Amino acid sequence: MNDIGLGHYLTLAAIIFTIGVVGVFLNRKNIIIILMSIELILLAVNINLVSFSIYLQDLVGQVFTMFILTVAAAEAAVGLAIIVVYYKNKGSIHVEQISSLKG
Amino acid sequence: MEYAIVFLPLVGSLISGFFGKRIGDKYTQILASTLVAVAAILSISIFYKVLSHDYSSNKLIFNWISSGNFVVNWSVKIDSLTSVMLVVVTLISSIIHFYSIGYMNNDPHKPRFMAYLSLFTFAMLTLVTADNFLQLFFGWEGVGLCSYLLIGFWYKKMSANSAAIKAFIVNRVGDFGFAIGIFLIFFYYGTVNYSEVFQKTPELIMQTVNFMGAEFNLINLVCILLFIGSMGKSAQILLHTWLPDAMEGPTPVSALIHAATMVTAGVFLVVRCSPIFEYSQLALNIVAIVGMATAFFAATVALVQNDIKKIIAYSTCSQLGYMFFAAGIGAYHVAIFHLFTHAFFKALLFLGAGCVIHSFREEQDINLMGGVWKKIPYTYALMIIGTLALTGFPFLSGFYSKDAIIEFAYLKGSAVGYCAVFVGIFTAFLTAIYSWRLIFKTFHGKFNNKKNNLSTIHDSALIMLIPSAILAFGAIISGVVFKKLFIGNETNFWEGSILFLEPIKYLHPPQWIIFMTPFIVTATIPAAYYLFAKDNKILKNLVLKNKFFYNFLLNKWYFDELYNFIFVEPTKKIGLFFWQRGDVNTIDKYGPDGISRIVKILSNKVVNFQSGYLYHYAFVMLVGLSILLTYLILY
Amino acid sequence: MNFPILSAIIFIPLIGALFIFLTKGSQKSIEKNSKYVAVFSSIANFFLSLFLWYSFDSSVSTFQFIEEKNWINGFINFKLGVDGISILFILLTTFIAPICIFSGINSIKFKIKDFFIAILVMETLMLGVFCSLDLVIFYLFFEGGLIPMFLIIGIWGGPKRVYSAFKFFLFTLLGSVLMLVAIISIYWITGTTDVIKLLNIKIAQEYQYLLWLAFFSSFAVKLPMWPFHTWLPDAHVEAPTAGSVILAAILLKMAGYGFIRFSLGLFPIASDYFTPLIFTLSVIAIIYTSLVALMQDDMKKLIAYSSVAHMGFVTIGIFSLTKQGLEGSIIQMISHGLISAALFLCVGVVYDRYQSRMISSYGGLVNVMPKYALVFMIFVLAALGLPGTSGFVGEFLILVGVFQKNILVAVLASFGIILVAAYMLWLYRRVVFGRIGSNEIKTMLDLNRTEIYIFASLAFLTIFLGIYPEPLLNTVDVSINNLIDKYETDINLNLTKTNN
Amino acid sequence: MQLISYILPEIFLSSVIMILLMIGVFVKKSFRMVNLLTITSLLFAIILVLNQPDETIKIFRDSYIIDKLSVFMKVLTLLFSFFVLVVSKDYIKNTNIDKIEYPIIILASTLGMLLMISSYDLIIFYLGLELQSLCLYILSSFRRDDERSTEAGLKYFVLSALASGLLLYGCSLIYGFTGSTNFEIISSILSESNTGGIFGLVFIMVGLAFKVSAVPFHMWTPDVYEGSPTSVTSFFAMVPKIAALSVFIRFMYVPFINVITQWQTIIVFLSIASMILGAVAAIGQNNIKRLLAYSSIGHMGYALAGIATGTNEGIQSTIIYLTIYLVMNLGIFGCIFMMKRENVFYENINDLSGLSKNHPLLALGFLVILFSLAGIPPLAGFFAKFYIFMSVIEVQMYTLALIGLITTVVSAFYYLRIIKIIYFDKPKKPFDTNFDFGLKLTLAFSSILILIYFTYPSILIKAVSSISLY
Amino acid sequence: MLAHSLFFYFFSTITVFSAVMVTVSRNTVYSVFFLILVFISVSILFIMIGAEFLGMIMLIVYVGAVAVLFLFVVMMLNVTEQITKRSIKKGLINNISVGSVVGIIIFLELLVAVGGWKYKSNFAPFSSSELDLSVSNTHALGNILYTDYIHLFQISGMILLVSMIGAITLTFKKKENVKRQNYFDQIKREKESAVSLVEVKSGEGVKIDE
Repeated sequence: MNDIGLGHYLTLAAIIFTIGVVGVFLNRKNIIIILMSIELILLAVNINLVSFSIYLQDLVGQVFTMFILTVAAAEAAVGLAIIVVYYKNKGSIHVEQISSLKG
Repeated sequence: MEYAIVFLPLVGSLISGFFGKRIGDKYTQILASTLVAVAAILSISIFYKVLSHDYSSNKLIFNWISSGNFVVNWSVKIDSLTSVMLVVVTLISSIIHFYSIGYMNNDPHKPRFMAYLSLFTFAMLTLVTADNFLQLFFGWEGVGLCSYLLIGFWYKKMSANSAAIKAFIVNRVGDFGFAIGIFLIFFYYGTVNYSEVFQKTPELIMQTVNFMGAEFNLINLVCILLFIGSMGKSAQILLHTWLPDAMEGPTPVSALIHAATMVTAGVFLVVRCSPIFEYSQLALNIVAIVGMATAFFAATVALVQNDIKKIIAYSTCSQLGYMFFAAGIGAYHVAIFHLFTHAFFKALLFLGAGCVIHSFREEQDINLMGGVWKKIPYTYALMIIGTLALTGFPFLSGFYSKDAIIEFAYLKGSAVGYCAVFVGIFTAFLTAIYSWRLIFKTFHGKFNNKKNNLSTIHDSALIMLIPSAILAFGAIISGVVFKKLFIGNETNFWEGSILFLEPIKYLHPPQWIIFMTPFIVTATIPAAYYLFAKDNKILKNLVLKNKFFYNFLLNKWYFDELYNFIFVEPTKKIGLFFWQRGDVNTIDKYGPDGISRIVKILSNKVVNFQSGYLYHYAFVMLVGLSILLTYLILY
Repeated sequence: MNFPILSAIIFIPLIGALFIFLTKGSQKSIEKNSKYVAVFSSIANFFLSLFLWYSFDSSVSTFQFIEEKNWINGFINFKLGVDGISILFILLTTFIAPICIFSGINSIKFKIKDFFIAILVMETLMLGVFCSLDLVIFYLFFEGGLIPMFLIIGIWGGPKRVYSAFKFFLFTLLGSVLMLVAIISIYWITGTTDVIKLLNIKIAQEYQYLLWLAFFSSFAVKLPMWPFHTWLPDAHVEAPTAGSVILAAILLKMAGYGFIRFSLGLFPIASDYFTPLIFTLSVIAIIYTSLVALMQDDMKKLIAYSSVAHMGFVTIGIFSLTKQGLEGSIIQMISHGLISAALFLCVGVVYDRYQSRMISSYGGLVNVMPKYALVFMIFVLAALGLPGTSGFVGEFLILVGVFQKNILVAVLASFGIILVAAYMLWLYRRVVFGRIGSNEIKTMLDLNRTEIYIFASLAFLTIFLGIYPEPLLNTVDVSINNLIDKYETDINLNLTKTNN
Repeated sequence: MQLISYILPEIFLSSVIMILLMIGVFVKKSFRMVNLLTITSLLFAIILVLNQPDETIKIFRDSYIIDKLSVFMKVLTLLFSFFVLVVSKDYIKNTNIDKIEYPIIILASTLGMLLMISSYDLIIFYLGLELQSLCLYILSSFRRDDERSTEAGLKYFVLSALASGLLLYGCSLIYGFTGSTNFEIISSILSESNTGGIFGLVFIMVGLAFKVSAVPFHMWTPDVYEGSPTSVTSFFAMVPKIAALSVFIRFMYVPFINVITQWQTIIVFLSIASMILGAVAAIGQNNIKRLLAYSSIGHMGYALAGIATGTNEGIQSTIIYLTIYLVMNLGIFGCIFMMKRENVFYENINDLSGLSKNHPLLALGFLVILFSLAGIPPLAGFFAKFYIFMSVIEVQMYTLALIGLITTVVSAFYYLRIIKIIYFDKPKKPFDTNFDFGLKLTLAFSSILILIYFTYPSILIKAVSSISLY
Repeated sequence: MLAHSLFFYFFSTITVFSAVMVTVSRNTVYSVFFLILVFISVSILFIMIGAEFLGMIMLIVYVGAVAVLFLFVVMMLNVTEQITKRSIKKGLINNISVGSVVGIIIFLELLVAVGGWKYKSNFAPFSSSELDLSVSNTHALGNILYTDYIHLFQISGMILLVSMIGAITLTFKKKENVKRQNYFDQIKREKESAVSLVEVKSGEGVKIDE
């Protein structure tokens, strides 16, 4: 309890990861929430990497995190752009209405 | 010369078959008949050569099949038995060829008919000249084919076609046994050539064979199987049903194939195989018993039939029975003798019947004839001669051969032999009754025909009468002339072709046996005249009182119905069952169609699974992930 | 001789097809030119194969005219060669192909160019099957045949052609994929797929059973054996005449050939072990399908079922492993190739004229088509194994052979002969005899010149081989001896091994 | 400078991207020019790749590798990007997506794939992956006025982001439990008792499986294939698979080779599931692109089977399979690009009805390619499967081989169905015939290649026989 | 140590709570805010364990850019209020409980992985770039980022470029009917071309803008 070690951070990451994952498929609201869930997943990864990096006394993890941050930002931009475009076409970004392609 | 005998008919057949239209009906007929006639003359000369010089030969044409030690040749084998058969076949055939020129006068397909007849002759000749079982089988099936073709000659008649098929298939049943017999012979003898088989037979007497789960003596089994083949071809009881139906064919065909030649092939086979049969008492007994049963059965049925040709057909059947039981009691030469005489008088009867039918313009029911003997005297005379010969009226041919059979049966001294004597005499009696019934109903009494006017009925053309007359001549004298040669006491004519294991006893049976048959036969004539021509009330009463019995006979002991019930219908039903339940509803339903249905259902499921919802997709991915993780943890 | 005669035989039709493919011009001239090319290339090929036969040395049991090229680097060679067994099938194929083409000229009404291409490609593939001396090459050709056949059934077929084509394709494909597994396994077990080498290698017993079954699955479907036969009637019924002819005459023989060459040659112990299975299935096939054939109301279906029964004879003959049985099987296959081809052509003749295959729509054809009636009769009789036709020689030899191995099987199989007679004659009666069924039939024309030539050649061969089958028997004799010798030594070796 | 020459193709492509961007912005109506330049630069890049030294080289502190595998795969990637651009020229013009960004993004995505293929380190792998994924998101929703296209983009984006999230999580675990991101070091440290590392392996495999669309991570495939513009679909169906598979191979055979028992079963599972689903689900489809999506799932199942063997032969067979698959897909998409009537593209299977009557050559092309896809000898598709099964049976995975072969039969069904529609059904209105020369040539090239491959099948074997990682 | 624990638990509780709220809150704007809260607390945790550069970057990039972008889009699309009515669609996954079960399973499996760490005895990590404790975290990162990892840096630049191109291509719409100023044209204009005389026929207009 007292000794906050790597395990705690990893557990935290796992929790956030799980929330993100569950958020992706249990969410019935709009698609932006799903995007945010994905950001949560990436965040969990980042927590993992950083804590490993600190624990291992190795900078690579942090470098990795850097790039993940960059990519996440880029991804968010593109993702939101797609959502906007979709919204223009469909007039809704409600998850339960995105199903014209199926079968 | 031997080649010429065998192949001239084939040439005739091919020419008339393929070029008949071009040559013209008339020339075709003449050509075909001439070729067969030449063959007949040549065979008589061969016969003479055999008679005078003990000529025998085996000419190899070429190798037919050689597969390992299974070697079969095409060959022409001449010995005494063959020479007799050659004469019978070619002579009767050529006579009937000529007769058909007249009989088929109004038919549009004369060349075809001639082609079939000649082809048949060819097949029959290959049958009798074979030196091995396979060539025999070739001829055997060949004659079957021609019989099929000729029975169905009038293809527009559905009944004719059915009869043809029936003939072929019933024969096939017999051939089935025959073929298995050949397999068995090859299996144990390693060859199918007569000479080698016959030579080896004594060594294999004790050989047993496991056949269909039971132990048999090889020789017995072989003989029985071969005899099954004979039964089919010679219309013995159980496999006889095709013969009466075969009367759907033109009458010359009935005369040639279903009286004189083809049906006797069975007898020929048994006689030819005497070197095997002699070692199998069991088989011989079976032959005799079947022969007797047939003789009796056919005669009873013939008593009540109304179709002129069918009566003669049953009579043929019955006479074949005689031949078989003759062979069965070991009197092969007598069987052949009866075969020989029978060929003449039975062909004569058929040709006569043909003339009658011709005169009545295709009427065959004897109830619808009558009172015409003055109108067609020549035909009448021919029929009388034939009938006398058939019934065994003294000094005509039938008398010698049939009596000889009964005598030999008696001399055999066994139970079967005595039984045969009784059956022989009784059947002779029945034969006389139905034969005379036919004569009297056809020629005497009142004129009953509605279709034709009495005044229009006249004798047939000379081209039909002359051949018949030749046969009549044969029917009268063949017995007297050849008695000595064929069954005479000192004859050694058959040496080399028929084997008698124990030499025949040339004793004389008691006088009463010798005189009994002619007496009965002669006595029947007036009785029959009274019953059938003068006063038919007694007969009607008799029929009325024994309705069941009458119907039983009229329906030929219900054999056809029985077979239909046991074989034909179930076969069709099973076929339908296999097709509908087996192929369509089981194999296809659960096989290819079933699988494709399952795949389609599966496909629909999978496609529905692809719902289009994002969260759904993500869920599937994560479930996949957790499955993999769980697997690894548990692993 | 350095001239690659086998490659030439295999690829001449393909080259012909290529020519046809490249013909340009008006519709009419295309049709005409492609007709000439097709006829010419197929007939030339036939003569070339006759020459092959002529130069073939039938006194030697080894493979001849061997050609070998490096194919798949390192492990598979493109190897061709013939022995006495395969050469007969090559002859049959090159003989039937022109007949199909002639029949196509008569009856194919549209896309005739494509039709010739399909037939010629088919010929190439079939010849490849019989020539190849490498399992992979064999498989390649064996399976490749599905494509043109699928198209032939599907494009030029009858109303239910789609179902039939699919069934044919998928059924046979399913059967043969297992063979592919087996072939690859053989490669890994023995290190080669070269048939000649494999024939001299003894594959371990424990592998043999499974491998045998895998090969069996392919051949049993293709042959077809009961209960894998249901694709055949459908395929036959819907296929155009030429398609049925190829199917019946050659395609089915590929399986029989496969049994002889591979099942027996490579897996003697397993073949011995599974002989009862083959016998059982074949006997069922003979009797069952004969009974089914009896009740058919469709001519082609009836003949198709009869093919199944006839091929049942072939399999029991092959697995009787006696000289007579094997030679009989080969003759039976050749003769069935001729006879069933002719029978399907017979059906095709009336189908072209009346557009119906139902037996009930015909009747009394003999009145208007006497030549046809004669021809049909000849082949009906040949089909029911009348002595004097090639059908008899084959069947009889097979039965003689089987009788030495298993009497019961021989007897039951002979029983089939009765049924064959029944349904074939009944068919003939209903179609040809009797009164003319309808007015359309009255106007039907008899055989034309091409048809007469086709039938005459088939009939001549059928009867000639029935009377003098020696040419065939001489050709296969040594090869069969060799096969049996090898088989028996293998079996005996195995027996002694197990006894010890 | 030595270093630069090793990554010359990548540098070249990056600069081309920038230059083209400039050209595109400053020159008006420059689409044709940009497109042409893209195409030529792809060809040039192939030359550069081929020009690389014939040995294994690791640069950037061993994080970037140039070896036989990478060269072969890069050539394939560039070649098929080139072909995709060539065949889709007409389509792009006709559907009004002829913006300069289109070829540039394709180029960028190709660059990403090159990076993936050569990556020898988790970070660079991830960046390459993201580079190409981002491009693919954009491409799939490139018809931004089309609801289906944008929906496809959306779906692909969300699922792909999720997948890369999972993959990253795996990377982080691997990093944490081995202490490095370098493949070789991972390989030397990772062992079977390293639970975390093995979990990381699973997560990474999930991400990769998503990229090659293996079941059950395939769900995006049909929708995206159907919704995206056909030109993009053709890109999707071919190019990313090359990179994904080569990375798959690299991952399995370099860092994870010591835990082969763990991943082998997983790949077998993925492979079998993909083969079955690919075979079964395509049966009821009417949209040819959707059908091809399922078909590609099935094909990836076979390709994975090669990897599952864990032998060099397995890798080689997978690569051969991939190559032949690409040629076939190129052909089939070439055909689809010809399904055009009055400048409107059709993608329903029923539109092909009776094609053989109006366009015999096109129909023949379809025929050859479809039979080849079904794996019927003697077409190239058969050899692809043959090599796979050779290697699978070599390691005695009979179940895998059997299931693979049986699904071949099932999947033959839907290929046959298309052939049936083309050849057996009644003809409809004819299609246009004014096609681009490049399209025709490509189609002819691929169908002839498929058709005559059997005459010299060693060619691919020779090309890949030097590839070995094990 | 205690402070470390306290801070860890405090912020991680906030993180988890906010993360849950991101997904469950009804108002999307709130979700974004909770997301920001998550980022802030995580960046505090980062700083706490010594990765201060990343912590700060996270604040800047995520809170400053990404979250604002989210907020912007949410506002733009006007999707703040959620349709609250429960989905009536049937199906296994719509059931929250099933979803949660899967979620829990995944979580537990992750914990197994975490647990795997504990049982690793004397783990000697391979380190390619060990932390140099003498320099600050930012310094150390900077040291390697532009040397050893320059290629990655370039690639990430490419990624950003692509995302930029992508975002523009997808969303940027050239308005056709709006007149725009074109500086180059304006500057390029020559005197001669400034005015042109056009003869206008009566009854017909003149096209001004070419």
